[in-house]
Amino acid sequence: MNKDAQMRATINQKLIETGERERLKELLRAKLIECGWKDQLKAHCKEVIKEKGLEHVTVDDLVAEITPKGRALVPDSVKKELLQRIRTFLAQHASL
Amino acid sequence: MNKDAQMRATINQKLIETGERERLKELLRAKLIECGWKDQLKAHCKEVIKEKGLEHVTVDDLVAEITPKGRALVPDSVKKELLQRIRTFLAQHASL
Amino acid sequence: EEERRKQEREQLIKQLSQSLGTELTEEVVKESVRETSASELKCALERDRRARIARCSEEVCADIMDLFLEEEIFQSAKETLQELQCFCKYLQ
Repeated sequence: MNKDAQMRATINQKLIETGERERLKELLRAKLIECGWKDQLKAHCKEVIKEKGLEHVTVDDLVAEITPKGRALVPDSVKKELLQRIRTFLAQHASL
Repeated sequence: MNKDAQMRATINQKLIETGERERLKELLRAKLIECGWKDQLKAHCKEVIKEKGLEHVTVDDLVAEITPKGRALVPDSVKKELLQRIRTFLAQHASL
Repeated sequence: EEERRKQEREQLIKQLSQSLGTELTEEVVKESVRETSASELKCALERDRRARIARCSEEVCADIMDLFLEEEIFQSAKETLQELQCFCKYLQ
């Protein structure tokens, strides 16, 4: 395992052990609801279902259709905030 | 011990006892910083680290690589000034 | 005789000064080279560590985001589809 992979493993382990990973997911969930991402995604789902017909669409089809838009709709501010939280967490856990 | 060696030993003792040896070294260190020698050394260290790769270089490797350049880079003016200080000291201790 | 002794003494002082100068220079050069090498290597290692942490933080962040979005998108798709299917059945 190279040094980067080793460090990523250590960071992930620390995030899980301390419960920070779960807290980060909670933060993301809250932020994405707050910024309207969840509503936009739901509206997009409905459009796709309407377009393809309720009878002819599966969950997997729907996921494949909405994933690119879902990813693109995440605001940069949310991505930045997540990265900042991780950086702060790592700075507080200087043992790395 | 011949006369020269005896004289040398006495002078060394005087230099240490009076603290002049340390002062001379301090002067030399200060002059080497002032003339940019130390910065050149640092730059050369960086080059060697880059060239050999951080993973493959030790302090001993660096010392071996940069010592010859370190010696060669000492300006003549600094050497002359040091020599002058030593001569003055020796002349002042004429009883030697 | 006095002059000869004076010259001898001056010659000796000259020689001693030179050898002392060389000795002190060599000592200071060696000490400085070792000190600089150690501190430069330490700095380089620290810079490397910081860069690695920054790089890996970004990668871990992207991984967390990816996995999270995967789960959320799947949930959203499943819920919306179920909701519409229920509504349709209700209408029928």
